[in-house]
Amino acid sequence: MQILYLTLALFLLLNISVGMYRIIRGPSTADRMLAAQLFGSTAVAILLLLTLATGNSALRDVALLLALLAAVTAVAFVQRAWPNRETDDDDE
Amino acid sequence: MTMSDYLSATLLITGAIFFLAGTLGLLRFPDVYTRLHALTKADNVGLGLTIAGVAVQAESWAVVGKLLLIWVLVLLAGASVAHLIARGAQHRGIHLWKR
Amino acid sequence: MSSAFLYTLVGLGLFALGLYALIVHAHLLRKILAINVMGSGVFLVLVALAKRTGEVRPDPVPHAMVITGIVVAISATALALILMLKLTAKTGHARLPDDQRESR
Amino acid sequence: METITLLAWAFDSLLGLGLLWLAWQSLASPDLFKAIVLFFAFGLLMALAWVRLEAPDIALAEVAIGAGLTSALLLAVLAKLRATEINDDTTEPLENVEQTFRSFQWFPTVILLLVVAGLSYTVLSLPPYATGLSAEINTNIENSGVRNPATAVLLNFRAYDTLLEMLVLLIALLGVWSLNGAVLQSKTAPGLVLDTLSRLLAPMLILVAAYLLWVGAHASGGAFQAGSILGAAGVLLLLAGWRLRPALTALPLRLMLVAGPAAFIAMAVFTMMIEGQLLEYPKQYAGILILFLEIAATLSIGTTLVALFLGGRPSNNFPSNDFPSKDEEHK
Repeated sequence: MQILYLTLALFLLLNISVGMYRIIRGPSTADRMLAAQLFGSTAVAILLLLTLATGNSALRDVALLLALLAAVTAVAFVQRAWPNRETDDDDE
Repeated sequence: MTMSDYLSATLLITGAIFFLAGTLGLLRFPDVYTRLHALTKADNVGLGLTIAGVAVQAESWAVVGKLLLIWVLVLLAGASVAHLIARGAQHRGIHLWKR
Repeated sequence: MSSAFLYTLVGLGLFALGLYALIVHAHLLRKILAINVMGSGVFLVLVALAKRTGEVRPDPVPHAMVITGIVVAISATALALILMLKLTAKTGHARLPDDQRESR
Repeated sequence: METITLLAWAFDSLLGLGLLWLAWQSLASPDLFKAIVLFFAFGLLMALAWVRLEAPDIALAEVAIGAGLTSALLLAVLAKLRATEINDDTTEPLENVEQTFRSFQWFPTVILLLVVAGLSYTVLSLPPYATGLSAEINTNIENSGVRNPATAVLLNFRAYDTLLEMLVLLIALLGVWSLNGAVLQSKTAPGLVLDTLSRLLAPMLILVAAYLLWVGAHASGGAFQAGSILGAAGVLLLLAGWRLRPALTALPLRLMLVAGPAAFIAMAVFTMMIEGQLLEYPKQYAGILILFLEIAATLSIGTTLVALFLGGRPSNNFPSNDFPSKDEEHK
């Protein structure tokens, strides 16, 4: 089971790495924020898997905290930093 | 491996597949709304399945409660943030993708 | 190579990247980000070196230092950011005024 | 067993490469917003790195600060910066930033190579096994009043460090206040969803802060983590449009800010008189005295972080507005 937990954690980390493309690429600021948000929930899953793999229950508290706080940055973005004129070049 | 190990492994692997689906959606979908849709839903289900898989292995009910709390919080935050971003995008005149 | 040394090297790399960015960028917000990356590198080196205890739990003294370091780093960052805003309000640019480079 | 080592090694390598790559991209990015989002992602990966290095205490602090506060602060400042910066031709052209960063500049590169070479040599010549102070801590931890070694170091063995750290936080805030101005106001009205979210999350954050403060005595957690979470709760409320009642921003706010340092100094004087040593607690009361200090420190750290996010002295700059004021969360 240890092997499964670590494999899945590695897989999710790979998922995050691939998702970075969207932060780099954009095109809109919302897309970047969205991708960063994905990192948050995937990191929660990785932390829970590592909790199982290492047996250190303190990691569960880290996951809980991340779940609570992942929203704060997104809220800061929506409330403050989102430019009013967004370049609408959403074509792929 | 016991019965609960198999159950847990199945749930965890299914969860990881949902995460993969979310990431694929993030990369391949054409506009911010569809990406939002793919990501928020797939990831929340993926995390829910992962949490279910972890909860099967939990040593006490208190731990199950904490895991459930984590999921509820992520659902709450994810849904709210998705709404805020979608509304903001619409407000700023980002167009919906049309074929 | 043990994971402690792997993370030590990553920490060194982060420190070097941050230092480079601190030198070449003129924009103050970038400089602040660079200092934060450098700080993360230093923290990583400290904690990675604390893990050289073998099988027993790592040395907690660097851990405690890094915990306070993270909190102090954000307060210093906040002060730096406000200073930058003040400077921008005065001069209109988020750059140090004695920056002589023509091209930037 | 072999597979597990291999997997762990692959995880660590991928994480390390991801960290370096994110830092590189963040520092080279021509778009400041992108740089900040990448820095946020960098913070998340740092939290995973702390977990891999068996430092859950630091992971908690990193998540609370990196995910909650730093990027929120950076984003708020960026918005303010865009409003004040003059966008004429002399401003740094966007395309040049990446070019500057990527193009070869011999002077910084040489310095950098020297620094890296020196540091790598030093680090790699260190002995592969070193126990540091863990042995001393293990023998003395029974007398410290807590069972979490990190908390024991912070609040007992090296409590004078923590005392000075509290003063550093206070001085940073005084610096921000002395600059006088630039309060980072909310741009848009919060709306129903954000309002509800803040109402649900803020009490949860306060509860988790209290939990970590309590649990810090024997497991991961403690005053700095709890204080950072309180700070994040306050920032969330500020972003959602909540404001302190003006009556509370004058004296009560300042009392909150100095509670931590004051408690530490009072404790230092007290222990000097009782035990003859700075911050050396009487053994049978160590646990309760540490808890008292931690509560004061948590409240002060949380309040200071929120005040830093505000970026200006609230009593001078706050017009009364329509949002109902809510005070508990800022304490």
